[in-house]
Amino acid sequence: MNLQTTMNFSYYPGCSLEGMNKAYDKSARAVCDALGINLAELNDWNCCGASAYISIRELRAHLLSARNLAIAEKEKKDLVVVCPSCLTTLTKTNHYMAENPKLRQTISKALKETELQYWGSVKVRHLLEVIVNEVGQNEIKARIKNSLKDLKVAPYYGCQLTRPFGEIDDKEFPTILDTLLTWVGAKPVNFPVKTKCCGGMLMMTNEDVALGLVRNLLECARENGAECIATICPLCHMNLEAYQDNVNKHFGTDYKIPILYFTQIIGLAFGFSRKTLGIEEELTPSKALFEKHLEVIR
Amino acid sequence: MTKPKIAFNWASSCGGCEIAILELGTKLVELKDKIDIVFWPAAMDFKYSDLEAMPDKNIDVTFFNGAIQNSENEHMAQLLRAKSKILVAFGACAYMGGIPALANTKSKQQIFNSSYKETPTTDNPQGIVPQSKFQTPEGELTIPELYNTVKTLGQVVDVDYSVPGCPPVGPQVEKVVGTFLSGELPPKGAVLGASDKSLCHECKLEKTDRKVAKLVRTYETIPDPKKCLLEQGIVCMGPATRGGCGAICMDANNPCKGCYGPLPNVVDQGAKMLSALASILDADDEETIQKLADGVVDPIGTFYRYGLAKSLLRRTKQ
Amino acid sequence: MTEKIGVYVCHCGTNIGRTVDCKSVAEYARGLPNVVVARDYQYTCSDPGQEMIKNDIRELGLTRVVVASCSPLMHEPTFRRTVASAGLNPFLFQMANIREQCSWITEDRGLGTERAKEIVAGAVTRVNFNEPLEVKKVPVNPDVLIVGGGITGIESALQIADSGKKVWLVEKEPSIGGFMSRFDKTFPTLDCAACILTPKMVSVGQHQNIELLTYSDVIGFEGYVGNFTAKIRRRARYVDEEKCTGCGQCEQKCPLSVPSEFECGLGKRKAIYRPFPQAVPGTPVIDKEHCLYFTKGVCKVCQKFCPRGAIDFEQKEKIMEIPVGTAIIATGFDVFDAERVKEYGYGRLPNVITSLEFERLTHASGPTAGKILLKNGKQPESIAIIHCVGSRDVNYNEYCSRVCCMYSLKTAHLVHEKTEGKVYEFYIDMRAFGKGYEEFYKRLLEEDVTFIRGRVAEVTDVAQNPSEKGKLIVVAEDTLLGIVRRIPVDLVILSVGLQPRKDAVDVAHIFSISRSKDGFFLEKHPKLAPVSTAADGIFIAGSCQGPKDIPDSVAQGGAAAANVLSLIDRKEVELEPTIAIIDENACSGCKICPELCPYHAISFDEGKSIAVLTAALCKGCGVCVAACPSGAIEQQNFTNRQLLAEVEAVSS
Amino acid sequence: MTERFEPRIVGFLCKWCAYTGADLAGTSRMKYPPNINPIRVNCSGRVDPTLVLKAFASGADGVLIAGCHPGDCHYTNGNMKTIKRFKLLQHLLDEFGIEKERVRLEWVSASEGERYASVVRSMTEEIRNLGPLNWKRNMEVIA
Repeated sequence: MNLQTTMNFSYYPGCSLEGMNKAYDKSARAVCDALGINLAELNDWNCCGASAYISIRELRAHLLSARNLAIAEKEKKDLVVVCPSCLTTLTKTNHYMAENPKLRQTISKALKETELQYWGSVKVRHLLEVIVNEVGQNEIKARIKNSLKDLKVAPYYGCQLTRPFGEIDDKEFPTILDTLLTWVGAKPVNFPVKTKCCGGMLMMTNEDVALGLVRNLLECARENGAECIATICPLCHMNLEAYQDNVNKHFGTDYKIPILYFTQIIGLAFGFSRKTLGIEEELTPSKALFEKHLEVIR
Repeated sequence: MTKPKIAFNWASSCGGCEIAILELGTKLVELKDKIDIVFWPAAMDFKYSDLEAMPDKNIDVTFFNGAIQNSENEHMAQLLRAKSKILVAFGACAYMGGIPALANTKSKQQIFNSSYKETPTTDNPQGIVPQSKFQTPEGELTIPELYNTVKTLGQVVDVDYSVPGCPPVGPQVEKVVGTFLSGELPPKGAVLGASDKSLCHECKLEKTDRKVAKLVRTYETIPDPKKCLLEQGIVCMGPATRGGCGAICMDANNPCKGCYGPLPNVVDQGAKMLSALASILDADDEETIQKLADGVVDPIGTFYRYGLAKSLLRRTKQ
Repeated sequence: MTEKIGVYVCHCGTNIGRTVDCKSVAEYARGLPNVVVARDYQYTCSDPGQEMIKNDIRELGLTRVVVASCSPLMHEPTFRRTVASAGLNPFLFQMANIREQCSWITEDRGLGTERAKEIVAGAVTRVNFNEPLEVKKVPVNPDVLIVGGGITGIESALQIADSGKKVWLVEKEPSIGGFMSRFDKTFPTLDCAACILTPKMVSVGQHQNIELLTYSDVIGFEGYVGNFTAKIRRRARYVDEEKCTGCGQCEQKCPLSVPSEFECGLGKRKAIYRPFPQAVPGTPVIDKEHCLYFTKGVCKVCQKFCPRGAIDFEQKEKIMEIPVGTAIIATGFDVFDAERVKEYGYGRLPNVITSLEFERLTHASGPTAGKILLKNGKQPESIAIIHCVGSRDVNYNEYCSRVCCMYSLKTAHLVHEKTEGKVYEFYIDMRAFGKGYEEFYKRLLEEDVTFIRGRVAEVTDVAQNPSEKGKLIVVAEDTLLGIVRRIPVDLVILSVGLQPRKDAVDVAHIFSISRSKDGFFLEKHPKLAPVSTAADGIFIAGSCQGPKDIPDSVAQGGAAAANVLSLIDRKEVELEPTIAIIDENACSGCKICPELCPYHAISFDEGKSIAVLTAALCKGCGVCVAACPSGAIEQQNFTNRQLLAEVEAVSS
Repeated sequence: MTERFEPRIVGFLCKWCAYTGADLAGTSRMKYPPNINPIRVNCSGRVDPTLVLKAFASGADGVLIAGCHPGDCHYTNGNMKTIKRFKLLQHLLDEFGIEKERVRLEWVSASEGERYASVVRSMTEEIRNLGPLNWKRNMEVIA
């Protein structure tokens, strides 16, 4: 593959990509490699402060975020994340520190204790947006080795990619993933619930409600003829994938919709093996899908 | 009729002003019959004690060149003020601080460090710097104390008239001397030996398009000898500087550096030049403007080469 | 001569007095050089307050006066008049603003008092150097420019023209009438919009004092109050207005139909068209973008059929320069682009329409001849009306668009009347503040409309149960019941808000007027000068200043007309003498200044080799003054000495 | 206990935008530190750099120049002259050792009362952190 340019970024994987969502990490790295996006994992990164933490201990969550940002600032590169929760928390800290001098002072004081300093210059970006805006259509199309033959995909964004800031796309009805899927030869289906709740952490506390929410997503995908759902968030991915059986049991349905990270779909089009993309680790089988859609199965 | 008593003094300056007087040549000899020189350390043998011994207001006119940079300069300024009826700040240094006042971009400490410790040619392992007092077996020796901030003559004593220029050009010196001999004195505070209009008024270079799209330093270009230097991107202080010199620098294809000082209605020569130059910068977006602004390397040296001590801010922060 | 300065420190009731110790400020002022009297007073702008100043001028022989009170924007003219009536040149007066920018912005009386003292010191020091100035008077050209031919502009034009003054009315569109010409009925009276608007349009068209320039734009506006020159571009209509009788033959014969802008794209028009049948003027225009002759070089059917030979494909646009003395800007508004609110699905879900589209649907001469129909041609059985689309929303426009609540009620009434369907109104607050509005709301409450108080979260076609299948589901939290409701309906009408016109920025530039934070044109004072602008002689009226309903727009149109007529009747106006002057003895001819002047007021006299200023062209920005490296240019009442004195006093 | 340092800021406000915006802040009863002394000029383009130097030389700790947003100048483009002078002036002041935070050029429209208030707030805060400039004393240090 001849690479015309190399784009350098710092990379913040976040906690879930080291554990439950390894496949996301794997496929993201593989795709970036192919696209000339050089991801240098942030040295000594820590928890981003997301999930329940920021709701309960807001200041400390910001401090956790700020530490990551301070480390990233030394690298003088944009910071790429793949988990929308990390994206939101890091971006929130960035915004709030810029707007609130008191918070900035408190955090700066704390950071000083570990000889760190944060000036507010780090730009936090989601990989999806980086691929679309920095790489672009032509470079992506040039790397396609395996036609997806109009694979019908429901583009699922989840709640946090565009909210609350709306910096990447429209808050309520984004289309950036739809665009990217088109570029790699897939066919995004009408999916009006694209930013609706996946149940999130309700799965632990109020499973009935959460399963209902997952069902709404699956139902809408099926109604619109989607053969799989593309995700960009580790938590969405897990709820849709791991709880599909529970949904079927609970509601007497028979959904069997493969759930793929958007990076896995790009990877497939680029001709990577399923192993490289971590696809064999999924719970809802997608093999049939590939047989139907890919010219070369690896 | 008694001949008017005249004194010359040389404070912190290069001596060019003394040369400017000598440049009068044969006319100086003619002058000898009309005036009585009572004090001129650079050319004749006078002692300070001679001066101290004079009664107050004994001298008719004192031409004082050089800035006030040390305690001796100030002492002489006060002494001559007391002894003179008319005190004239002669030359850019006495009038505005001149080149010595560029020392105001540094502190005394920094100057000592640079001069006595840091220059590559300095060999001073013990790090000795001048002391104003030193005990010897023979007693205490003193030398003048260097000031942290260079001042103009007018900032330490009351000055009657000023003659700008580095140095004042010959024809103007003649005119000034003529003025005093005539006895028709201009109002106190007047600037003598210079025009009330800027150099642009007497400069022959052609002004066509008042836009500056790039800035260059003199060593970076060979300017078109017919066109206004400012329009060619060379910062020429001409618009903000009194004429009278005959635009001799521009005749030599060199920009004016401002030695004749600000115009009558102007408070701060550098600020005015800065404002005029910025106003005609040919740029509309912030980035280009910033680039052009940054193109003025050493703004103090550019806008205040001769006038720092007389400027509003006088010196840098320390 | 040393000056004798009088200083008056105003308490302005408690407005200043609460956070500034006015007594001690006056005491402090008494100690300043040349101050011979300093008093504090409750309301200096009151008659006795002004009388006190006049007395002091007469009795103490004051040569300078400083009043420390409110902003000069408020009472500078007042006190200038005061000192003038006591025989002092008004420019020997200086105002110190210790209210807007001092007492009102702090709670700290100590700091507030300190600041007030410094501000007073600045004014006192400066006033020493103030110079008497003569105010120049110039005649006012009685011709008036009105920009915008909506109901506001129409009202202004008729008022002024009826008084015998000449009006140039400029309208961008092929016809005057504005948004009102597209409405069916008007709230709260439900009278037909066309019935009340059309006669006025006709009057404008026929008025001997109104020069109507439609299909035209103002592209330049120069000069000063009483003496402006408007540059107007008349776009080519390709139809000779003199010859055309408006018979409509051309429109009938034109073979090409395109979506009509007037009908929001719901209906068609021809390539040669009048936006609507009652258009004024009745002369059609040829749409060059679509016309077969212009795009393909063939056709000319209209030319063939025109009985008067009015079609002129060779017509060129014309630039006119018109001298006027005053101008009224009544450029109106744009409706909010509903597509921006993605969650309401406008543009994506076919049966989500805007209120303006509804106006056309329900209009008897609209595309459906007044029938309310879904995209499939059926009549809706249930309809939702969503308020505040794009309004009262930090994501779009924060302000309330003022008219939507009432027109939504009207919509509900009309849609219910025509379809007998079930109508739901989703509102945040019901704002029924005008005359007869609350009563109208009451009436609707009794008309079987379901009001749901809650901001709609989304409109979706994703059904969650069989009853929702094939419907649009409106999801909202009913804040009165405290539950989330999902209401399935057939038709959703979005009550879109009003926003500044896209070209408001350009108009503001052309006329040198400001815009408020929301983007509408900024009035001189929100209460006391609602149709004036900071630029003398230029007035604003109607929705270009902020959302307004028809009665308010008409009222403003009339108010602007009254302001203009008052100016014209004064016959001459005074010009601020704060212009630049060049001292020809000091000018060195460096040529820095001439090109800096945006008004070409500075020229260069090659003979004398000096710059020369034409006073009538100078507007007093002072750019040349700051630039002049010789210090040869001064600005009257803002001289270097005055400003340097003020700076020094407030800095030390 | 040391007394809190109250910076003295001189504000040059154009009468069409910034001064009106500053009035609006007051009319709306917004609160900001009373540390700014406003001087009204017709246009920010009238602000001769001499005036700024004069302010510092006379004892001001900071100088604010505020005018109409670019493109909104009542005098077409006076503010563009201002930004050019400002950039060069800032460059000069930098060499004089006067920190960038002490001299600001801000665009404040007639409707931006809140913006004006927040500019003054942040400027006061920043200068308070920098401490007094005290230029008069700076010039007098001889030894």
